[in-house]
Parts: sequence; structure tokens; C-alpha cells
Amino acid sequence: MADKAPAQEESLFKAPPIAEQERMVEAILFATADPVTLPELAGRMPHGCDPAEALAHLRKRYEGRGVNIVKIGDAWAIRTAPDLGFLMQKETVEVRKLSRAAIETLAIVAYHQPVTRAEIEEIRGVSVSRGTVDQLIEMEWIRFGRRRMTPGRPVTFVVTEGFLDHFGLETARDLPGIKELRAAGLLESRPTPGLGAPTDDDDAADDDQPPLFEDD
Amino acid sequence: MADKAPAQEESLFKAPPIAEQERMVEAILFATADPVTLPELAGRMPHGCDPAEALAHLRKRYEGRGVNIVKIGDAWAIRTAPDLGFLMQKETVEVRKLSRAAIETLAIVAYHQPVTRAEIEEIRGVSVSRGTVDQLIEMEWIRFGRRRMTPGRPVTFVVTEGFLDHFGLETARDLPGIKELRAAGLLESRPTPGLGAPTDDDDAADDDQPPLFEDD
Amino acid sequence: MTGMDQDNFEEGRVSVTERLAAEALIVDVDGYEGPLDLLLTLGRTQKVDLRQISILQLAEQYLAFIAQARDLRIELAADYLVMAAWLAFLKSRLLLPPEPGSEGPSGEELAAHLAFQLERLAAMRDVAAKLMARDQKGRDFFARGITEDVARVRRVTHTASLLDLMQAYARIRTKDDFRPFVLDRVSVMTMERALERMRHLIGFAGDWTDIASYLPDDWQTDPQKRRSATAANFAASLELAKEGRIEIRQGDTFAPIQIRKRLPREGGR
Repeated sequence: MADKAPAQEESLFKAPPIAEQERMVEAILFATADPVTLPELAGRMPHGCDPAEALAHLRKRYEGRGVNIVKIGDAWAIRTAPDLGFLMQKETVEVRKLSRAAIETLAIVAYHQPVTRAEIEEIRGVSVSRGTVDQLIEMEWIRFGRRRMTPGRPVTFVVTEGFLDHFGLETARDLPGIKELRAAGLLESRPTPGLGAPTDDDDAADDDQPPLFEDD
Repeated sequence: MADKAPAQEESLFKAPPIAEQERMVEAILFATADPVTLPELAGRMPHGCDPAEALAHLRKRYEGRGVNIVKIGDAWAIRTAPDLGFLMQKETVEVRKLSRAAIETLAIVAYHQPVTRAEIEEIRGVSVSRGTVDQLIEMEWIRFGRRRMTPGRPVTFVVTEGFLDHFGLETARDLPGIKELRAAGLLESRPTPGLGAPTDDDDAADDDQPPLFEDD
Repeated sequence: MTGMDQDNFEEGRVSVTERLAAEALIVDVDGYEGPLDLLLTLGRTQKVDLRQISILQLAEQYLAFIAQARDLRIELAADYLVMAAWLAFLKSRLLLPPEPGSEGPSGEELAAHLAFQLERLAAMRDVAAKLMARDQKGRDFFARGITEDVARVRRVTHTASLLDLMQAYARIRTKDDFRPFVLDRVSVMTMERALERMRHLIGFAGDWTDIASYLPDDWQTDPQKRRSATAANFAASLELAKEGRIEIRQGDTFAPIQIRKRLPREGGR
């Protein structure tokens, strides 16, 4: 890395050498438990820094170490290496036991997102209680996505960055088995023969509500 | 470090290689909410580990990095390198309206400069707190002028270039006079014969410091 | 829909063991996450790949289950009964040749869709389990324990506009009724001066005394001096009250303001 620094100094006028930028990214990531995005990094580092490059170096540096640099959605964080979890019994936080309904709902949102409540119900074959959805929202694992542009403009649900962080996923595309499911056509929304697509009747009343949520 | 591991393995039967121990210490120090003592480390690591040695290696590894291993009392923790503390601040600038006392004091200085504190108090009819004057000086809107050649040789206050700059004035003489204030509806229209802008009789003595403006 | 099945289950003909077995299956009906879940569970008993499941057989299993539940007088949610009705319809579609000119999807299409739904639900169950088996934060891997929150350094800058400045000056100038400006320091009493004076005097006053009586004699005649001294005395009184040295009272709006030395251990004002 040191050999790259001078070149860097030339191209980025006045910006600190890349080795120094790497230290900065290291300090910032170590200081917080929450993932930090590149724009956030850039905003806190001196003008002209290239956090993406510094991050790439840093990530390499921490490969195989007790803590690793991980990507979560569009953000970066340091997490302990999963194989060392056994040392952390003291730190283990009791994750609230999720009901089977909640776990299934979560999985459906993750694999089918953006997905409407009606679609979740169609997949599970049973109505989804408000409590289940509320619980997942409260845990900040799912959130409202964009409204579906279908009659009634139902709200959709998507998983959050917190969900990705919790399950150690870089993106929702890394969900286990998602490729196979897609290949098998099991992530398609197939209308019931003779019925058409799910109609989301219950959300029809909501269309006076402006679309509050953006999907990313 | 890798070359030390085999020796370590011989002497400490079954203990993980020192590089592995170093990873463990790294993960523990990272994830624990409080600084960790050596006995605590030993208690959490597999039997036969030598946390002191692992820690020494780790400490060396983090030398000059963005975060360092530091000793706090008897315990150890990972902390931001002292020179990078500035990254842990996010400056937000909040713009507030100047207090009434400050703006009045400022106005008096602007219209009557050079003016002593006693004169400001006389004009406002209330005492002027040190904080108000200090604030205006700190904002670089007023500064000390020449001392008045009167008993006690009181300091005077004048407005600064910064003041003129902020208020878009070329000189303090450009400040609207009483007539203009009245015309602008800022003064209740109650003309009093003989009233002009301040006359500053006292300043007549100050011929060593020319008044910045003439009244209208 | 289940009338024909019910005939097969006469109370007397059900043995105790059969009955218990049936109950074991049915009593837990609340445990099923709806009819689709129940169908999936029943489908598993066919021990075939879900893709090759016999929907006809499944429909029969389901209908038998519902019949048993009814027989045991177990309350079933409406969902289950709706599904039973639909499966009975599907069964008839699958068994009977389509009526000439009949509309709507064929029995095969309906069966294929049900098979798809079951497969999809099974798949979601499967990945849900895989998801929960992943390393989880706070269980298998951990975030930073000691966080250094980014200090929000709030730098307050003050600002004022020229209008503020002019208004402030106008305010000061109108306060004095446009009296020609003279540096008549002699007719202004500062609060500090009044405070100094009152601190000494307060000890000598016995009971409630009008603050007007604290004005120095030579400040009482000139209205300007009197006004300044009154204001200064009043401000000084407030300051002393704040220090807990005196008490202030005023009987009514515009009534004389009275003060007295604060007596120890006496509340009220």
C-alpha cells in the first residue's frame, strides 16, 4: 500500500496519502456499531479522500483476522469473525423468539420483496396478523417499500439494511437458495387460474395516503 | 508471528496457535463493551492460551493504525488513535438570531462609534453584560477602538470590517439615519423638533479619532 | 360437502384407539398455520416429491380430516371449511369429465396451481429455516462493543440582518420619547448601584415597605431620574428576591410594590 501512496498524492491534490486515508476509515468503522456508507465516510474525511479505495485496502488487511470488514447493503461495518462467536457468550443478546408466522413472513418478504400483504397471505394461505408485521417492523428487519401501482395502490414490504446486517448478508441477492428458487419459478407471482392476480382489496382504502416510502 | 506458533503449540499443550489467540483477543476487545483485563481474557479463551502474549502481538499489529490497543487501568481496549479524534466529530452549524441585548449594543456601537461601555449603558438605559460585548467581539463585529482621553481613559468600541461586510455596508456612515428609519416606518412618526441623529457631544473632544460618520 | 363422509363415521363404530389417533391429529388444529399448511402436512404423508403429489388424493385426505374434526365436534375456522368446499369442487372437476361448454379453468389447471402453492410454501419454509440457521449478529458475530459516538459539535453562529440592527436602534431611540440625545449619565441609575444601596437598607426595614421609599432623596424630583431610579430599584429588588434575601408582593395591578426582608422559615410571599 505504501508504494501506492505517492501516486495517490499526485492525483488527489492535497488529499492525505492513501495509507492515512485507510487509517481514517479504520478509525471511523471501529468507532461505531452501525454500518457506514461511502458518502458518510467521505463526509467525515478530509476533502479529496477516496474512501472506496481506502476501504478496499482495509478490507484486504482484515482478511482472516479476528474482526472483518463486511459490506451490508450500501454500507460498511466491522464485525467479529463468525468462527469466534463462541468467545462472546457474554455479549450474546437474547434475540426475541420469533413465531413461526413471523419467521415465514420475514422469509417471504426477503425472497419476494417488494411484496404486498395480500401476496404474503396468498403464499402462506392464511391471513397475516398485524402483530406479526408490526413485530418485524419494530425489529427493523422489514419496512414499507413503494406502493404497488395496482388498483388500491397497496403498500409493499421490503427488508432493511438491519436485516442484512443481522444475517450477515451483503445484499438480498445473497439470500440462501434464492437463485434456485428463482430458477424453479417459485418466486413468481402466479395468479390463481380463473381468479387473476391477488387484488389487495383490504388496502384499497389506503389510496388517500401518499406514497411515504421509497424502495431502494 | 506464524513462525512462533509451532513453539507455542509445543509448550502449551493443545492451546490454539498464537496467531489464532491473537484473533481471539482482537475479537473480544472489539466486541466487549468495557475494557477487558488479562484474567477476563484468559477466562474466555480456550484453556492454555496466553492472552498476554497474544495481546503483545496484537498491540504491535495495531501500532500506527487508525485504532490502537490501549491499557486502561488494568484492562485493555481498542481505541481511536489520538491523532484521528477529529474524525469523531461532526460539526453542525446552527444559526441563531442575535439576542436583543446584543443587537441593541451592536446598533449603538455602529451608530455612535467610538463609544465607551458607560455610554452604551446610558443609551440603552440598562447595564451591558460582559458576555454581550464579548460575544460581539468574538463574532468580530466590534473591536476595541482608541481609549477615550477622559478621566479613567475608558476603552471605546468600534465596528469592524467584518461587520460592514456582513451588513453590506461600505462604511458605518451608510447606516440609515433617524429620518430614514422613520421614513421606513421603523420609528413611530412623532417628529420632535431639533431631533437628529446622535450628536455625540463627548466625541468632540476625541479629535485624535475621527468619527466614522456624520449625522444626517 | 362432507355429508357422505359423515355417514362412514358413526359414533359407535369408532374404536377408542382410532379416536385417540384422530384426536392427536386434530386437537392440534390450532397449530396449523391455515389450510395450506394443513394440506402441506397431509401431503407429506404421501411421501412423494411435492411435484408429483396427487392432488386428488390430497383432496380426499383433507376432506377426511375435516370430517373427523367435525365428528369430534372440533371448532374449525372458516378458512378450513372454505378450503374443504373448494377441494370438494376440485375433486369433482378432476373426477368428472368436463361438461360440454363449461367455462373456467380445468380441474387440472386448478390442481397444478394448488401443487404450485404447496411447493412454494414448502420452499419458503425451507429457506426460512436456512435463513435462521445463518450466522446471526449478536449470536454468532458481533458489532463493536465500545462505540464512540460521533460527537455532534454544534457550533452556534449568531446572525442579524441590517433590518434587525435598524429596528434595534429605532427601539432604543423611541424608548426615550425622542429626547435629544445627551450623555446625561447623571440621570441614569444602574441596577448595580441600586442593588448596592438596597443591600444595606434592606436590613433596616421592618415589615412590608413600598419600593418607592427606597429611592434616594435626590432622585425623587426629576421625573427622568425618578424613572431610572425606580427601574433600577425594581430590577435590584428582583435580583435580591432571586437571591432569597427579600420577598416581593404587589396587591393588585398598578398597586404599590412592596418588599421586605425575608424571614427565616417563613413560606409564602
